[in-house]
Amino acid sequence: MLDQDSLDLLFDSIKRFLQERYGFADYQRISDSELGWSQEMWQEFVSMGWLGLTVPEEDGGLGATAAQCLDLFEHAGGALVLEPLLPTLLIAGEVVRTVRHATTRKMLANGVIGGDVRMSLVPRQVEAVCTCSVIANGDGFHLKGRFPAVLGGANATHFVVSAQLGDEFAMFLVPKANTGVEVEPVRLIDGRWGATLNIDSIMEAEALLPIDARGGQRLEDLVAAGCVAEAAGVLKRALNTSIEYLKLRKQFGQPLSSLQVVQHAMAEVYVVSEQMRSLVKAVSEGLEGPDSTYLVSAAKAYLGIAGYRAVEKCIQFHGGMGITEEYPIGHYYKRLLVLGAACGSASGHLQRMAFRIRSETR
Amino acid sequence: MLDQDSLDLLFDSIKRFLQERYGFADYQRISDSELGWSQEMWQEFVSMGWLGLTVPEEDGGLGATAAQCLDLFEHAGGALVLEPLLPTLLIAGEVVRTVRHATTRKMLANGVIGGDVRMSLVPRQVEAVCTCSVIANGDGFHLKGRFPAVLGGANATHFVVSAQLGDEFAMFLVPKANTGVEVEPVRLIDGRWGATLNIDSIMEAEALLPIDARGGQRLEDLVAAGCVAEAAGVLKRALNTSIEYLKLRKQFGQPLSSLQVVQHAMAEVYVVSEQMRSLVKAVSEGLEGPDSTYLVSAAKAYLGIAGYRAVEKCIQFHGGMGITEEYPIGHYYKRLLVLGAACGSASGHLQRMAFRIRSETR
Amino acid sequence: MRYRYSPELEEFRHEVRCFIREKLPSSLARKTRRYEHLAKEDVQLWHSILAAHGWSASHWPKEYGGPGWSPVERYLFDEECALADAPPLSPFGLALVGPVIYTFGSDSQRQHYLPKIRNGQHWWCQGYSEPDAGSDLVALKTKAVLEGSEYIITGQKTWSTDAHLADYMICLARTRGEGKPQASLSLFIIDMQAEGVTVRPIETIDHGHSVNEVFLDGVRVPASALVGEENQGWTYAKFLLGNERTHNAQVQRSRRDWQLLCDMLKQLRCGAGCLIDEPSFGRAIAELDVLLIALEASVKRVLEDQVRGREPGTEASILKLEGSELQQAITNLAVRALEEVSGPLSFDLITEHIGLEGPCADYAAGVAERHLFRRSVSIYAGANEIQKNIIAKSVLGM
Amino acid sequence: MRYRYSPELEEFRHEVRCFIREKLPSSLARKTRRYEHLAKEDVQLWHSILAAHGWSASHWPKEYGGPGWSPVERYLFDEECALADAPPLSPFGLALVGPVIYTFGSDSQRQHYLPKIRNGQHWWCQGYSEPDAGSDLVALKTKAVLEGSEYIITGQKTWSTDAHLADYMICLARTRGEGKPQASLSLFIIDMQAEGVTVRPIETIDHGHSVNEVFLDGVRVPASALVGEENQGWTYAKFLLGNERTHNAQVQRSRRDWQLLCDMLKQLRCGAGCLIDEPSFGRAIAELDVLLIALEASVKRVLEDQVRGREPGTEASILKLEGSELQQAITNLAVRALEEVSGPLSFDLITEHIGLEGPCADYAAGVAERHLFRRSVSIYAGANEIQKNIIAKSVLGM
Repeated sequence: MLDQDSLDLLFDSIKRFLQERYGFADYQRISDSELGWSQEMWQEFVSMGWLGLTVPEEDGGLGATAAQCLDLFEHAGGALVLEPLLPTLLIAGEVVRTVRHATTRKMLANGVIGGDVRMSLVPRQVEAVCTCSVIANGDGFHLKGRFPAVLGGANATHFVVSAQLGDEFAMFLVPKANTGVEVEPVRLIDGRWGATLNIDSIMEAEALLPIDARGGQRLEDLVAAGCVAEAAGVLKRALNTSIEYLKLRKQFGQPLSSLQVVQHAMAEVYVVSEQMRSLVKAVSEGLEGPDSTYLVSAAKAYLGIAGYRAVEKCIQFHGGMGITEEYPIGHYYKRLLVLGAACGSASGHLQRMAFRIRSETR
Repeated sequence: MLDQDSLDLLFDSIKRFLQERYGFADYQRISDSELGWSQEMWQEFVSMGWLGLTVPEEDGGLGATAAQCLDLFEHAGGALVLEPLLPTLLIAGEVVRTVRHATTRKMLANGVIGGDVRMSLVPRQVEAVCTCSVIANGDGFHLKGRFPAVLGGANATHFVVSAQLGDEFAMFLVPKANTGVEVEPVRLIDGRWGATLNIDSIMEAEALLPIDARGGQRLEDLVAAGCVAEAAGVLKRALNTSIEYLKLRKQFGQPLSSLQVVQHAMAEVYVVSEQMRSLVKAVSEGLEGPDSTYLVSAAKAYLGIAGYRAVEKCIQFHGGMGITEEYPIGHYYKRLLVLGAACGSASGHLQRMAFRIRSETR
Repeated sequence: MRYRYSPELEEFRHEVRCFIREKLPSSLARKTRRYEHLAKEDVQLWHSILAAHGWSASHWPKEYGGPGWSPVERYLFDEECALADAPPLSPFGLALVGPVIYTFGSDSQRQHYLPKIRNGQHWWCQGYSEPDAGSDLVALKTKAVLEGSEYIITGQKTWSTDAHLADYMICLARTRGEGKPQASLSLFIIDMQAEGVTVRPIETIDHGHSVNEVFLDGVRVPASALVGEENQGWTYAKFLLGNERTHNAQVQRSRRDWQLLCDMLKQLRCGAGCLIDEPSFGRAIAELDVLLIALEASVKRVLEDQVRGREPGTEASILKLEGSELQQAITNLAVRALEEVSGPLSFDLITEHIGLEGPCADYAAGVAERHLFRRSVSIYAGANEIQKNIIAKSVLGM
Repeated sequence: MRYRYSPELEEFRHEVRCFIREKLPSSLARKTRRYEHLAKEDVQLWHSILAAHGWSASHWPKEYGGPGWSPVERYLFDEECALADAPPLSPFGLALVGPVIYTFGSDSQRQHYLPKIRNGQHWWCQGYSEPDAGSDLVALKTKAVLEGSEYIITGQKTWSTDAHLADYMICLARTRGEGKPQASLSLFIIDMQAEGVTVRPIETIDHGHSVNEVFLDGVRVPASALVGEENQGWTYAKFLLGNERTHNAQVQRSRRDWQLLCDMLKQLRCGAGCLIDEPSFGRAIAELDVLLIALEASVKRVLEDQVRGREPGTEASILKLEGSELQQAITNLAVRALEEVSGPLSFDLITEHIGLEGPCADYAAGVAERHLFRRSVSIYAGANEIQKNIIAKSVLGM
């Protein structure tokens, strides 16, 4: 496993790279391109070794834990990175680790490291409209289901899907190339491409991953943690952008930043932004602990309870500029909304927490 | 029925009387007295004819509708009147009207007008902890139940109690003097005396009032409307008191009222206070209409959603003074909390509203 | 629940309702629910239907071609339009320019402009805000210089809704270099086809285009384009903004949004039941109704005052504040509901995928745009902070 | 859920927990849960138990008789005290005066005062705020005039918690009439028995008595009562307030309140189930946990910074802000629950009537007092508005 110092060095370089090469103008250019993300940029990420971060060392990766990578997502969120780092980088390591067949594993690991394998996790939360069924089919399985707005769905090469197999939880790695896998790209409001996924496909036996319900939950927790880390980065940048703007912008002869209500509102945004960062730190420390799911739910819920409102304040004090596409603040808001909804909204997480609170010994 | 002009004249005189005779110092003096309300003051109310307001004209009252009297409660709430106007004045008229036995009715009406009969309504909302049962007992009934914190309970002479009699809704007028009626006085946080009521009593046949479930609901609506009207008065005075204070009080050489955050907070309080007054007006106009219960629920819920928070802001900007007993603002807060909880809290009313929304034709 | 009015008013409401039911094309209602930025022809179609019936300029007095309705009748008319998902007419000519012209304009302006505003032939936009003067009109820089019989207007306007569709702009410009701004601004009518007028679209975060920058580069207008007196523009503009603010409560449209959202929650499946059975949503929708009822009650109070001849003062600030926050609160809940059921928002929600049908499916399809664009309602027409300043200063004397 | 610490720290926590379990009288725990204003003897009893074990001055360095704990150990100690409903010790001597004296005081002051603060013999109060100087210490009017070997102190202090119980006051007074206030205030130790000291109780809206006005009428103190240097009082006071602010997050006490509230919701019957099954309460208690977890995470971050030698700066403002709002949010929900079940609040709730038993019944009995008195937590120790000013100015550079 990579030691923390080497990781810190890597993250510093990532931060610098994004600062220099992924400014708001770069983001806008990439977002306006037909593809909606940049394959050149993706190749740069690959060549700098980002994609192999969580792949086990024996498979040629850097063997970092997902928790160690959350810092990267703070930077990526702040830079509004459009390339599909989010699902792959956090879950690829765990998925590769479970693959039994050596050749498959090697191919998968190399694919991830080289940027050609991109994974997307279909979260279980969206139960209301997902009807996923699976039955044994000879040696393999017949999987059927539809899933709306899957994060990273449009540019994924593999989908990690959970389903109920008889009484058992089961998790499948479904290659996009499989017959009967239909991907309907959906552009999310933050400019990233998700997909509505339609699966009606026969799969080989080895598509079934040896991952139990807890392991499945863990994968979801990891992606949710990534969303929370990105959100912390977004909040910080939204705050900084707003402060800069408010110091420049004058009304009635005074910079807006000199108005007390503006100052107090920004102080409130600062508090939310700092608390979000504290939560990311807590999540990163607790991700291997017994309460990780609850902790991730709390962080995700905080994003919905306090995070949205914070950026709404930033927009408000931008005045008309706040709702224009040419200013960054609206883009931070849209990114935050997507991050808040991916892997379970605040409502859903609060409900899960309430359930757990209720069921604890009275 | 009294015409509106005469009523307006009466309400003007009430307003003036309270301004002159029921200032904050008077309130404090009465509140600190052993009884907690002033019998002398009560006699003045009686002699000015307030208590007969809703008693039918044929019974010697003024025959005003409860809706017409809401203005009075705005004034009484603003003055923090401690005497038990609230339940009696609004429901006495309706109750008297239903009494069949002529002598009883005459005694009751005269008692109300003369201030010797004071009624208290036991609301059905507090279902969780009220267990009220009634069975026929010869010609009469055997009523059993316990009810916590009944508004005006300690100084009432009669209790209006609803119960399930077999499959039917039933409403009883229970004299305090009945054997088996136990009144445990409870001083509410606003200084008024409520009571925990324990009833295990055999009642005569005529204790059963000819009031059906709708009529019972209506009585509760009336008392709730009175609470809302009082609350509007409280909010208005809380705002005015705060503005006065903030204009006088200096910090860093400036009156607090010159700070923008203080101004905005008070503007928000003003909005709530005005909206509350609009709601009282709407309730008063809608009290005879088909949606009266829903409307009263909305007004009561608004009090909990927005009213509490508004006075909390007033306290906050009073600084330390806000939490002292010698300043009025804390008293307005306590009064508001009691009004918010009496006849159903915001939570309960929202739940009722949600139920109705859900059940409306889809 | 809804408020009951007198039998005469309920009769009036019924008449309006029947008219709309008969005349409003369902395709227009559908687009309105979807929150599409409607094409000019769409709006004009509905405008001409109303105009043919004498109902387009619903709040104008009879002498200028309005129906001569009372404030309550106007309110009920607007409510019926909202409940039927009729597209809102372009407000600038009808609600802002018309009243200014019939109140302060010349006879020839009245004769020339009012009929064409009324029948929808002319579209208008407003030219108040400038890049450095948003809520702060005093800092306006656009200049109008009299040269012979013409004014030459130079400057830059922004946030001009519908400028790309408009025939005329009502433009606030500086006619005196010094002195109090309150006595140095004038109001002009500018033909959008005039030389020197350039419109640059501003894309908003909902990917829509409704607002614009307008560059005025030495635009020449005849002296007759001046509205009212020179240097009195500030007074007129305040008059306009006052009108705008009452209108901006948008309480009837919010009531309709609430209904559609309610239906959406009743259709969206969640576990065994649907979202509205999930009590956190049940409570939330009830809470929105509480706020709506309170706002409706406040609007009604203002209307009754108007009937008694009292023009709304600071109440308008209350309505603008609460009205805009309510609009945002409604879309917040709609977003929460969609997030719960279908995950991250997109601009191309396929409503069948989440089991929606009927009017609320149209509503759901436009929730993302609506939510994002609605961030503007607390900003435009005097930001909410400005409204609070007004209340604190002019009502509370702070 | 709770955070996990290293095995050594969990071992430490265990030791503290066992100690408290063994030594804390249950009657004291009960009174603490009920939010009674504890009698001085009650607090002193617990103080002396801790002192006998060397744990009373939990954050003092070893050389002055503290246990020499790390910031995280102190945090865990406080947490265990809170979770066991141990009465909070009077903070003025321990948390404020002690550190000032061992940091800025003379040797003889250290020798004289520190041991008696530590063992609970001396109680202290603070004399900072004045009727016209609350959050604004710069406007202080109390004067100290040197006359021979004595200072004569005259003025009026207010909001002095425990002044009616205290042996000494740490008092901020003006020693220089002109010049910047930052260089004209000094810090004095006043014997509360001295002639000229009058304490007037201030009753608070919970009908409690903990704060006081203190009149200082020509009180004579020896020159040795001056702490540190003359005219440096402002620096020392800021140091004290900094300490106070970290402490004021009160996150461990809030965690305990949350637990008790949770139990209360599990016991209070509502329809067929109990309140916590009513999803609006379920959601609300989960939401409070979210805010608690966020605050705990922020406190932990500060603690870890402290371990690395970074003293908390503006983070303290975050903790104070969020901590105080959370305390209020918790009692808000408790009030909502009691309102739902038993109607209007009284100060004498009979908890058996609503079916409560055990620790949470004690908690419920004190909810009215707690809720009302808690209005003060966003006011004292630098009102929340002041904290926001600090953040805006010193962090955000606005």
